[in-house]
Amino acid sequence: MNLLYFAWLKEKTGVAKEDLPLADGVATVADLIEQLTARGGGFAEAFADSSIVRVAVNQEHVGLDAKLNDSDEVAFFPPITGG
Amino acid sequence: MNLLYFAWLKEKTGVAKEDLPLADGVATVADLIEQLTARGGGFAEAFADSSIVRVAVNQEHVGLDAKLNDSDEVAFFPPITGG
Amino acid sequence: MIRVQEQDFDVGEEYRRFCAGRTDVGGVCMFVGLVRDFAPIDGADVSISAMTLEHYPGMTEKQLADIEAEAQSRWQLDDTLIIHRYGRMEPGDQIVMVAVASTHRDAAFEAARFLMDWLKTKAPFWKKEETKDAAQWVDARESDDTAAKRWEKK
Amino acid sequence: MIRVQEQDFDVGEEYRRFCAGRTDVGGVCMFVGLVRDFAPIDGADVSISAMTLEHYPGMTEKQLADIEAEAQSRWQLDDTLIIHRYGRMEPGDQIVMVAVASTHRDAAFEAARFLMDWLKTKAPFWKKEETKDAAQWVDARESDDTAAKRWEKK
Repeated sequence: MNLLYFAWLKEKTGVAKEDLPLADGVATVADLIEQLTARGGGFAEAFADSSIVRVAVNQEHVGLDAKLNDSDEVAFFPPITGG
Repeated sequence: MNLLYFAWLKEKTGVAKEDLPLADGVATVADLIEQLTARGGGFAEAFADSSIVRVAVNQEHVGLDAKLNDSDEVAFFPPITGG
Repeated sequence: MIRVQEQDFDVGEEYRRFCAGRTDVGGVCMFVGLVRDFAPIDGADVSISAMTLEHYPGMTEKQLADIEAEAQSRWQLDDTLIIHRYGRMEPGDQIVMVAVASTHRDAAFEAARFLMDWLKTKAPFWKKEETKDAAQWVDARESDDTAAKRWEKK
Repeated sequence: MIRVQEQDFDVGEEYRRFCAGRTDVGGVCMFVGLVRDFAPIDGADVSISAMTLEHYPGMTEKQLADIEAEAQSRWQLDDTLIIHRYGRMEPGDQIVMVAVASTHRDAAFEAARFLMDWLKTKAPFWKKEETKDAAQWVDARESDDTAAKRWEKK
């Protein structure tokens, strides 16, 4: 998968972009967030309150229960504050 | 009074503007319309259907029961179709 | 600010002047009304070659100023602008422009719509449309009355 | 038409091109969002010196195109335009412009408001505001969520 981080999720994780193969046992966005949180440090901090984390898979807004494929582009970002 | 006619009321009466002293027995806009209708011809035609005639006294929209003074500016026009 | 004039106006220039030097405005909502090359006449769309707007000088300015004041009393606005033309115009020509600046976009949108709805039923303008064959005064549209009624205070 | 760009845009020029050669449009509703020199931070208005809009290239264009298509499916529109900037901007700068042309003014007003409400909650932009002392990410506003909910289909 291609993972992307924006705004304060990018600042907290210190990562804008990374390649991560879909791991065994990671079926949904929620599973992936659990896996990333387990890294600790900035990742644990970024995902500490998942109620303020938004997710897009292949550039569409999705919920935490969305299913993942190894070819997906998965983006993490705060609630939108544009315009 | 200073009477003004606009749009098709001007065309039917053939008058854009006239001075008319307030006559005895003319207390309201409805009385004035009756007086003007009695002239016959284009005036009778212009006021034949008072439901499509709008009136302003001193540049404010009023109803047929509005009271008149000899110093008033009274305008007759169709429903507004601007903008 | 209100303006009633025969000559055309430049929307970009009006917008530029409207915002000039301001850094407190969150949003500007504008509406520009244009002459269409068709109009419903007796139920069918008919091709229009031109139209003429007659108005009541004096009362027009008074009514537009009243409408502007009413909008400013109903919403928190930074500034408002109404420009309305009269005279003969052709398809594609600009007839009217309203602009509203506000801290909040909801107020800007609502006040601009209110200005248009009210001026359509209160500002003394009458439209005469020219078709290939004839010129005729336009009947008032029920939809304009309905639109204006939206803003009646309960 | 949608455009996502770093550079500023000229509202007058955009409007001119948007209407050029058209004689079938009854009205154009436009909204321009601007950078304000103040913002509510922790409940009090704080002076803002600049802000930076980060975005998600690719997804932004996709979401804006979807929002535009949704507006065109909900109302009878002649044309629509969305321009959204990203990058660093100062008070008074233009951030976003939407324009909607329609035969009917109600459709133009509603669709323009819909475009703004939806892009505020669906187009992936994040605002970082700079005050005298610090820069901080802006929290999402509940009022924007409420505004977007207006357009949910029953």
